[in-house]
Amino acid sequence: MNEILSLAGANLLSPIILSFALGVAAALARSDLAVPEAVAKGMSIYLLFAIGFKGGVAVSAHGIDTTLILSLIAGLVLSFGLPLIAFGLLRLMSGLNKTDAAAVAAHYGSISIVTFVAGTSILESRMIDSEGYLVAVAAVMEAPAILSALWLIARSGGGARMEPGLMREILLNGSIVLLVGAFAIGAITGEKGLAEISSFIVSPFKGVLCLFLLDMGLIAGRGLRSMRGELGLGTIAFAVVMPLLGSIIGMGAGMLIGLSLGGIVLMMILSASASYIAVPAAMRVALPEANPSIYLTLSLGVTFPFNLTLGIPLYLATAQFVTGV
Amino acid sequence: MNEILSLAGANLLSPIILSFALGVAAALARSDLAVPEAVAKGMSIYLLFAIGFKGGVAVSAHGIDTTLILSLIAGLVLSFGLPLIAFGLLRLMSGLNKTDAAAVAAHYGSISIVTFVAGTSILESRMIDSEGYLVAVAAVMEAPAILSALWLIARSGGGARMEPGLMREILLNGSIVLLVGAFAIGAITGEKGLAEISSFIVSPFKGVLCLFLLDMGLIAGRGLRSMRGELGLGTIAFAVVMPLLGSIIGMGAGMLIGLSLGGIVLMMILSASASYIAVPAAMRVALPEANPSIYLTLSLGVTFPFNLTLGIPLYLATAQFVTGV
Amino acid sequence: MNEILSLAGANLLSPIILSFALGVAAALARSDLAVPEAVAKGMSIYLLFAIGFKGGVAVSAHGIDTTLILSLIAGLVLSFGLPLIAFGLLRLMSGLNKTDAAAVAAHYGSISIVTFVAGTSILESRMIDSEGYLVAVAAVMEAPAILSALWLIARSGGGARMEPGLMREILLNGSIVLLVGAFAIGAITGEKGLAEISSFIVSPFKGVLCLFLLDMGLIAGRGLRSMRGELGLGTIAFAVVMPLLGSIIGMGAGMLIGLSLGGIVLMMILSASASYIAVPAAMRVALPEANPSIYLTLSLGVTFPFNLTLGIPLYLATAQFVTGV
Amino acid sequence: METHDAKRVEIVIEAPLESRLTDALTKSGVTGFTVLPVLGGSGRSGQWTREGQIGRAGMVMVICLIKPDRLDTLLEAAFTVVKKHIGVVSITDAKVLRAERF
Amino acid sequence: METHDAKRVEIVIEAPLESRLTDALTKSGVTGFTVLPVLGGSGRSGQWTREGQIGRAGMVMVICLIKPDRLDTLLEAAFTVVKKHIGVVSITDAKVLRAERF
Amino acid sequence: METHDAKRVEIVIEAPLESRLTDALTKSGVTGFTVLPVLGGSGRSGQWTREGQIGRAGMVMVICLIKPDRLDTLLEAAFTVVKKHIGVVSITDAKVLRAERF
Ligand SMILES: Nc1ncnc2c1ncn2[C@@H]1O[C@H](COP(=O)(O)O)[C@@H](O)[C@H]1O
Ligand SMILES: Nc1ncnc2c1ncn2[C@@H]1O[C@H](COP(=O)(O)O)[C@@H](O)[C@H]1O
Ligand SMILES: Nc1ncnc2c1ncn2[C@@H]1O[C@H](COP(=O)(O)O)[C@@H](O)[C@H]1O
Ligand code: NA
Ligand code: NA
Ligand code: NA
Repeated sequence: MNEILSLAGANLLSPIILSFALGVAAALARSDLAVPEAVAKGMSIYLLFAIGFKGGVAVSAHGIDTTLILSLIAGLVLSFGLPLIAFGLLRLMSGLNKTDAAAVAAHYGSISIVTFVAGTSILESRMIDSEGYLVAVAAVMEAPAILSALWLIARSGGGARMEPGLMREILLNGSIVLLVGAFAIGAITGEKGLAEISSFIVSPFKGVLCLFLLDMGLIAGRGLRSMRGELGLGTIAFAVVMPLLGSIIGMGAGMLIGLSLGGIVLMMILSASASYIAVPAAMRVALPEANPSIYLTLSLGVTFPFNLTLGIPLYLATAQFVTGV
Repeated sequence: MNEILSLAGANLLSPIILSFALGVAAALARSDLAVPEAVAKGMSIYLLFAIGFKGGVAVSAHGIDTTLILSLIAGLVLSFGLPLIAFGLLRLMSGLNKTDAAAVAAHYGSISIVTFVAGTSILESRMIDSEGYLVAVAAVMEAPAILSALWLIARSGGGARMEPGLMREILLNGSIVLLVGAFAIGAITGEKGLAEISSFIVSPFKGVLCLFLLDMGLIAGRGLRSMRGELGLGTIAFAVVMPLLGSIIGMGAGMLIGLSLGGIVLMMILSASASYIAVPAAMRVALPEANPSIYLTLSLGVTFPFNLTLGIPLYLATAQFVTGV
Repeated sequence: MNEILSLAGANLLSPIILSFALGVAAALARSDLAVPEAVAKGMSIYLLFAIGFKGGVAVSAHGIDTTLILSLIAGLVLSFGLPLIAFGLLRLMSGLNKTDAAAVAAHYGSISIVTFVAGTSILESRMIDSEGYLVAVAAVMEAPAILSALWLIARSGGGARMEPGLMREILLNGSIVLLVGAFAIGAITGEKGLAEISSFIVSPFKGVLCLFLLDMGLIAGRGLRSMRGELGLGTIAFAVVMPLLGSIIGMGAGMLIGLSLGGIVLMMILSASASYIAVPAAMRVALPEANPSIYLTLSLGVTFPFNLTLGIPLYLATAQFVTGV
Repeated sequence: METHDAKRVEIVIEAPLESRLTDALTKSGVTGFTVLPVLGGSGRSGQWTREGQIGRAGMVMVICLIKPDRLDTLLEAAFTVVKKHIGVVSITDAKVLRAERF
Repeated sequence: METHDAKRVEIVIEAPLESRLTDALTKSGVTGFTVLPVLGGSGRSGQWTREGQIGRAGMVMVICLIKPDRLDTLLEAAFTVVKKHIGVVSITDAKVLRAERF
Repeated sequence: METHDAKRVEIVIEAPLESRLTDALTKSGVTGFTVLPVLGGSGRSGQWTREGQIGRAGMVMVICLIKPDRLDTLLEAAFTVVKKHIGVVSITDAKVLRAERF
């Protein structure tokens, strides 16, 4: 317990988390501090490229094995399955209607790559290794949750529209393509490729992450400010309970597959995190009746900060306790 | 004297100053070279974050003492007081009406963080130490000058509007919040935090400053081109005399407080420099009758280049001469 | 022959080329992956500044000699002359009318600085030295080709408009000014200046180039997709034949002048590459009747990828074979 | 100069819907349109600004100049896309040069 | 399709004033507005372009569709903000779909 | 509030031509204009988007409010620039506050 607290404390006082907190505070105080949209998008391209590339290099070094295949399958199953659990939980805990509940559920089956990146960098600073190919698992988990949510709606007679082109849009959305593409480039060029560009994608990585999280904090803070009091307590509680539940399911999956400690933690983080880029955009097309401010507030305003500050250290401590490493 | 010249020469031929000169030259030659607004804003976020963070780390290493408190108070007094002097000087030297004079005065009480950063990097390249907390003094000096200027107008029966919300906007403007926030993060995470992100905020710093100054040069050059001949000689002379006067007052303050040589020079630079971001925006709201091209030309087109090229080496030489270090 | 293939293979599997390929693939698959315009422009400013600066530093180290002057003259002659050859070739190979042919010809007399940069970085990774001042030759070659094309049109009675101001616009376009300006800064500040900012302009250079080429790939891919089947085979063949021809002429020029192996290869690359920034913009003003999608598709969609993937290794192998180094 | 009657239709719509809207417009026989970026706005679904967005979100403004007799076809096409979504449609009378283009 | 009369008010104003203007509009009963970025312009106070700006400066364009009978209230509200500042206001007659929204 | 008749001219033109157009407008006696960025569009010369551009390419929208009696001079000035180029011109009737400005 003491260790969890000190772990959480160390995490809370890292530049990354403090940058996020600064963003939230600035937004709540209604400062006009803002990161230009183009710069934020540029940073996200950088982060996706770097994390994908490094994952690919790790795979090129360690080779492909059955665990990799199993992990990808586990990712698919989790992304398809978690929305069903989230939907059930929401119908229990919150007063949301079916459409809103399904839309929210889709977000929790999908993932937040920034949470994943933050997790990786916490693992690194504790020198805990993890499987490089989990980046590919992250990519695989982005989209299936959307289909589950649409199926939930269709089943209950709702009007979700699986429009022509939407499927392609979801699968080929920019962040998936960049993550998978950079992963492939890393896997092909290996350590030699990494050496060529490591002073771009490795050394400044954490600093860029700080500025990116500053912007995420600004966005989350602005969202919180405009939503104040509009969501019920049950709904907000869901945004904390679901990641906890997800992380336990993710831990089970990771142990079943035989991942390392670091790998298990990342699997927990993927399961516990919620999307705020790919899924919201898809929902606006496929489920326009769902209220975007509900799912954005939950995913970006509650779950994201929770995972970033308390969740990740908690998942790490739990995994260490359960696996006994 | 010889030494001043060689100091000025070395300064004039540094990549930083030459980049600024390139920008000015390109703008005067009406090249279409331009740095996208978003990129410029991204670079300024980077510079503010880095300079604030490093200042905070320095404080965490050396601890807080009375000099810090005194410096903050000195900053407040200077920012409140310098506009009064500037206003008097303007009424003497220039034919500006009271409104324009007060608006210009506000700029000279406030500060230019880029001039401060350039000063820091010149000190560093000469291995002259300075107090890290002067970054906080810079933040403290941004806003009070605006109040002095509004008071000047109110006293003379003018129609400055201290609108509801304006005070909050001024105090929480993005650059102050980022500077102070990054300072706090640096102070909390200390050397350990710096080690994590130094290859982002320390190593590439000077290079980013070059590109930022290129853009500042473009802006200053464009401003000069469009203002050609519209300002009287007395007004332009003010933009050189005022920084000189300010620097001497700043030197007095720095010596009184007991700052190190580097600290005294930075205090001189803060007093000598004029705002071109926070104050102009506030003036448009509070004093819309004042002509923006007057204060922008003086601050950005005359005082900024003057400080950057001749001012800083001169202040350093003066401080060395007077303190005998 | 074997060596050419292995050289081409190594080139094709470098992170730089793979990033470009990723961009092309994403665009062809109609992914919404996109680099914000401001970020792309920011990266191009960075690349131009870095390559210019490094060239200037090299000159400051090795001094100016007659080869430098001769190279500049050769650049001028090539840029003026190549459009005439390109024009003749187009009239032979393609069914383009005179206006379109002249517009295309202008692009092939001018240069692609990104191809040049890619060539430099391939030479570096093979430890082949080259003359730093070739950056200045690149700058010199940007504009003259435009005049040749306008002369071709004027001669054939066409309505090219050498408008007032256009000449200044062409000569002072942003990329020329930045390249030449950074070159001058590098030459003035020398190794000392480079040391100050090398962790900004040297270390991360290749990584930035990857992301920039990702964007170039996206643009080229989008262009190809929208042009599918609209250009005749002869026209497309021109976009491969012309660089080959250009490279041979460039090799002749380089050997005549007495450049090093690396210098000859860069001269080949300059001659073989086609503009897609300065010249298209000038054509829209001076030759609006010419169809922009023809010249953009050829230059950006065919010649650029050809040079990047097969051209550069081929030029290197040819130069090694002919010079016997 | 000679000018010709036209209608100027202005549609503010969520960015993820942009290509669906322009596809529908093109299918309805529109010969051209212009897309402008939107910084922010306010409506029944609340206030938002560009800076508070990540990913593909946000809105765009699509402007379409058409011959008056095509207005109804266009509005119907646009409405099928806009209907369920956040956004507004307005129409103004305009004149254009070079009528053959529209 | 059924369309309804409306007024389209277009205000070009300095960016630091944006929130003051939209607050005033909202207070005057406006149900929505759209803000567009401005790249540059020219007027009595001279010419300027976006690229020559730093900080929060520059201008924005606020577009507001309203029921015709609300026009005067809106203009008065807007004018108190715009009056002393750089900027222009123009009004055009327009038609809108879904009148209940305005 | 008192409003005055005006014409609102809206010109979509290629970015490299922007300064030529605004110079021509200024010469024709226009007292002001506003330039908006354009994200993309479609016309006889095909479809394009901002993101597919490098360098100075792309389009901008120039908006000009003028006294009605100045319309013809303006259109002629604009047309000499726009004629050979990609782009469209539209005109709407508008009202403005503060007529003395136009
Ligand atoms: N009355 C209006 N005038 C101008 N733009 C509006 C108006 N109402 C809504 N909008 C725009 O349409 C978007 C969505 O509106 P709504 O569907 O009402 O939430 C807003 O964010 C505004 O950009
Ligand atoms: N006649 C006009 N037509 C369109 N926009 C204008 C006009 N006059 C002024 N503007 C815009 O309003 C801004 C400020 O105008 P002013 O207050 O006249 O300096 C200019 O920079 C333009 O963006
Ligand atoms: N009917 C139209 N309505 C609105 N904008 C148009 C229209 N036609 C053309 N445009 C705009 O003008 C640009 C050039 O048109 P064009 O010269 O027809 O290729 C397009 O990319 C659009 O931005
Ligand atoms: Na999840
Ligand atoms: Na000052
Ligand atoms: Na060439």
